[in-house]
Amino acid sequence: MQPVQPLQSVTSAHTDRSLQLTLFIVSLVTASVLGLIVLFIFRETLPALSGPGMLRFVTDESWHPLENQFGMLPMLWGTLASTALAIFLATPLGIGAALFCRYFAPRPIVRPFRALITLLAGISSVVFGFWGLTVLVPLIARFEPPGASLLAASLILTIMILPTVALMSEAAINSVPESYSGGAAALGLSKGATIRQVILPAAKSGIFAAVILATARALGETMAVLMVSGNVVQTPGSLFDPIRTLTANIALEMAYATQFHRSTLFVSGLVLTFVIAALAIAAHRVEHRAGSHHAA
Amino acid sequence: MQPDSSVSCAPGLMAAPSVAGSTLLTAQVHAKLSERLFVAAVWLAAALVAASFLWIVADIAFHGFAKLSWSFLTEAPRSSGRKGGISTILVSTLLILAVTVAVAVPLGVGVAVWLSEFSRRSSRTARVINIALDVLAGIPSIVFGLFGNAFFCVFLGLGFSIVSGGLTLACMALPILIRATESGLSAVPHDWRQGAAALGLSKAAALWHVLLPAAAPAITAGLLLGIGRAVAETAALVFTSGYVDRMPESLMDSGRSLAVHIYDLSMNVSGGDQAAYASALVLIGLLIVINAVAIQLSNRFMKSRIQPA
Amino acid sequence: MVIQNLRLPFLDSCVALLAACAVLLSAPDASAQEKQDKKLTITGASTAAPLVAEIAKRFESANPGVRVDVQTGGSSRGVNDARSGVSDIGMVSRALSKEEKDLKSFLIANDGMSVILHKTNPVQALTREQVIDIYTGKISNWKEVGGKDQKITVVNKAEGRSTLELFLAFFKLNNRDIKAQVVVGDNQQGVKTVAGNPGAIGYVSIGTAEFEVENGQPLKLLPLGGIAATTANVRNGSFPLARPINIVTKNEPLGLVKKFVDFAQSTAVTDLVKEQYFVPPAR
Amino acid sequence: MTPVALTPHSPYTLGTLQSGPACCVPQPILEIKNLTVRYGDSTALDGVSLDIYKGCITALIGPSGCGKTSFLSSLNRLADLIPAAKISGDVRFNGESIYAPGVDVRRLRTQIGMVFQKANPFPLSIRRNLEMPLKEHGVRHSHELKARVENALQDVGLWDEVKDRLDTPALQLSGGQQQRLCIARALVLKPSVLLMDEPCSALDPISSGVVEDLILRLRGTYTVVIVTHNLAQAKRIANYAAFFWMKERVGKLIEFGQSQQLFEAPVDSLTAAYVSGSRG
Repeated sequence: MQPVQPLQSVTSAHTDRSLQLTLFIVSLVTASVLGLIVLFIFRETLPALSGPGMLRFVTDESWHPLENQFGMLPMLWGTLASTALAIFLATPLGIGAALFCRYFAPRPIVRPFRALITLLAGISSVVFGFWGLTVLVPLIARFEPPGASLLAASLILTIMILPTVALMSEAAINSVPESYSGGAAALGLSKGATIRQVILPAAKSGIFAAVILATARALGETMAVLMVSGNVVQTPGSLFDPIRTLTANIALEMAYATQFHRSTLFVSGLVLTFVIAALAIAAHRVEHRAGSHHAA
Repeated sequence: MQPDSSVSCAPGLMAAPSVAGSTLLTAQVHAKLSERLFVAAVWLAAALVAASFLWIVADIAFHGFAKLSWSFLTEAPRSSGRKGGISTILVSTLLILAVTVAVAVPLGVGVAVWLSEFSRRSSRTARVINIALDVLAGIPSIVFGLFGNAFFCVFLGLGFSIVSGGLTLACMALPILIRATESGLSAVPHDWRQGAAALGLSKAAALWHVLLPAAAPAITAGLLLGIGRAVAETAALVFTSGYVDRMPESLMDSGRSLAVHIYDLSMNVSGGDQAAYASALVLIGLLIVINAVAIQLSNRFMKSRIQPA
Repeated sequence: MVIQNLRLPFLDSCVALLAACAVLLSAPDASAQEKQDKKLTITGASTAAPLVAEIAKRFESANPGVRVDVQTGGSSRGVNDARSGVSDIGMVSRALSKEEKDLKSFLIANDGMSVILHKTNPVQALTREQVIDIYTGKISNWKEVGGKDQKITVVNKAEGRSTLELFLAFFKLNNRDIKAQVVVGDNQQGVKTVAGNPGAIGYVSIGTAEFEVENGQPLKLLPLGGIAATTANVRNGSFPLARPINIVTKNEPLGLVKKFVDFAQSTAVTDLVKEQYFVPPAR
Repeated sequence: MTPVALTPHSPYTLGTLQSGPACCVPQPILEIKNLTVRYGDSTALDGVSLDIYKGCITALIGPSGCGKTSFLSSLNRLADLIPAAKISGDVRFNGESIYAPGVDVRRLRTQIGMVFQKANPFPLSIRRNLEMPLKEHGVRHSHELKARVENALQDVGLWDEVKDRLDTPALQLSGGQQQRLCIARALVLKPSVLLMDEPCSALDPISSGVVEDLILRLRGTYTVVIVTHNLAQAKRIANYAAFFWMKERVGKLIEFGQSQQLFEAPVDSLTAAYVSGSRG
């Protein structure tokens, strides 16, 4: 037994307090950079938002900044349509790929297959766009010109968000306790039925979070979409109609835009930012709920 | 588990005892069919994913391999990149990445540690930072570019430089890295924190010896995602690190990144396609190398610090 | 890890980082004044950037110790930066507008623009009216102008591009009235789009198109007003649709800026202009 | 009165093992006065006062959720980790109030060690599990480190089992071994009090027996406060026992006294019912 030491002392508590202070300052600095960015966007949008023309973003029938037409709705629809279609395609494919990796793939394939998906996640969007422009668009044009279309944009987006869906779904599936599938097997459920009735429902919230994050990525994607979507400002009527997304619009025009026009481009950036941020927050909620379920 | 094994025990559990034998049989056939369909669908999905990936890579490799050579990697670009190689661009890319990692890792890990270990979830500051992170993750990359230009290049006077580019990319990579580190830390069993506290260890010691090493794989994964996003970034870099394809002499020099180079070659330079394909191939290779190295480093770091069972 | 038992990893690394930054930042500051005379910044049109970057490289090797940084971002940016002094020289891939006449502009190259079709398209020429009708959507099938029964894909440029402005002005069109199926940003995107679509019509720089045709891209340049779309015709001024590639300065150029402007306009860079598929100005 | 437990012994090993309540020196090392623990709006523990005697084993018994663990973790201020926890009352350790401002919590925790229900060795090697806390508390000399690690492992009877694989992961040990390693990890800092929160409940009967023997051997050298649901175990090892019970959703101390008395002639009827197995 060691000799009794007085408890009053300041030295050893010092480390943690200074660490906490350092980290707090680091956090504040980081947060303030983020704050700066948001402020910057707001400042840039001010001319467009403060003017009498707020409503024009909705009421103007199209987007002709040089002729004072600032209707954003067609581009919003284009953005939403391409994203929705991409999610529609990527979700089953991504979950399928995740299930394949976990349950069906022959052992020697698992690692290469996962590596392949990881690599897919790292390919530059310019490369996707390049491939889309030279391979995919002409292919579609052969059936239904012009080729550069909602369909092309959605397909490229699908490939781009697949890794996000697949990798995050796999993580969610892996976090389902072993005992669940064991229990299902004990009930005599087949592999397919176990997956559909036990595994997927248990991993549901994780998969949902994956889909939401993928949606955010699809909404924010710029370069690849710009290269394959045709960039015509119109509300798409069919899969083969060209569209322009909000991000592509920013990238196409920002370098040339001045004053009010430039400001409106920031407005579209702000709209997009809010949509994606809302999605991200929703994803957190879902994930959080998933976390507390597991704890319970 | 094989589908057949379900036959022996499933009926008793899944069907009511009163069901006649023939109905049981059709139910079995039905179950078997849907099982087959399901398996087929999964295989099909996997095949489609693999096929689309291989298609893209094969296309790039097919067009790019002819141009790819050792001298392509070691020579400076000539004639706007049509001739020569990409050595200067590789160097700029790596420098930009180095700045990004050097800034984003300490900041990101620091913020994540503060959020998950020191702040209370419900505190106002923590909530504000969390929301700021979500918003940040949602900003289109071109807006980052314009912000980086206005703030780092002009306001801070860093000009078009590798530092400006790296800092801008660090802002982009931060949310990903912070989230990954946070989730990595939250996956570390609470028992270890309690154990460390009960031993009178400082939080710093617990973090350094146990919590961060245990979260290292998640941090690495987040960092790789962040690097992947950074290295693929075009729009944000055109406005910050710039377009100059000279060999950078310091971090204050402007330097063109690989993705910007690829975009310029394929969109602005007639006759640049082949070089663009080859550069794209190099970019993919670079990512593979970075991934491998990062995972190695993180494993070694983990091994040197912790020994999971 | 080299550092054992690092009690404050974050504080330490932050300090190290700040120190590193300070070192890196202070180095160039020390000789800022000297740099001023030895460094040029040029920003502007993405079309002109590859050419000017090559000119800059040659200028650098001819003048040791001088650095010329070329940044892209579009013609409007070239004008703004030159005006605000952010850059020493701006690049503008069109003639200056009336409001921009306060700047001094210097022609370094010409660039003709021509309508292009897919190689397999049997149409050999289009009248001015036919081009207008096609771009305004009144004609939507190639058979109406003597081609195959095939839908026309109209490829237009994005708002703000100087090629678009030039095209609109030449055909006296309003961008609102154009019914495009594809809108592209940069030249090469236009080339690739038309090359990949047998029913497409677009307009691109003649030099670029000539190069692409030589290199087997399935493209075809149409004559305009009976004049063949060749670089030769652009050079002798007979081709009607052409634009100047300018570099601009805020004031009458002096010192290094003047040296660069003179260099960029000299015959020492003619081969570079040709290499980038532009037309060297007649001198 | 001669404090039997404090007979001189080698600095790093336990002295002669004592048994039976007679070894106890009725000299309080921890004095708890009117301790109340609240989590937000709910009160986990209300107004508990008792003394923990030096060198003795004090068992805390009672049904789940009656505040035993809250009580335990307010003795080394581990309850501080729970943001919503509010603690009032007074806890004196060697006469010094541990909740007084300026108290060095980390030093307190080196003197009052704790072992948890679930073994929680760090994901480090066996050796580093013990060395790391020592180094963090300023033990630098490699001879001393080595000696203290070995002694701690010998104290918990783990030395012969692991001496050849000290650098293998601690998480590869069996559950019982892990728990003994955790006890060693607490002992290596040479605390004077050891708090144990159901240390055997997650173990199989054989490992549980080993740990129980170990606790018995600690008596005299260390003051042990142990939460247990195993009444037989409490009866076997404890010198003193405290019985907690939930009254109107609030944890209360019902009865405290010498273990023999509490189990064989309890004063309170609730205690009587609980120890006889008819309630709880």
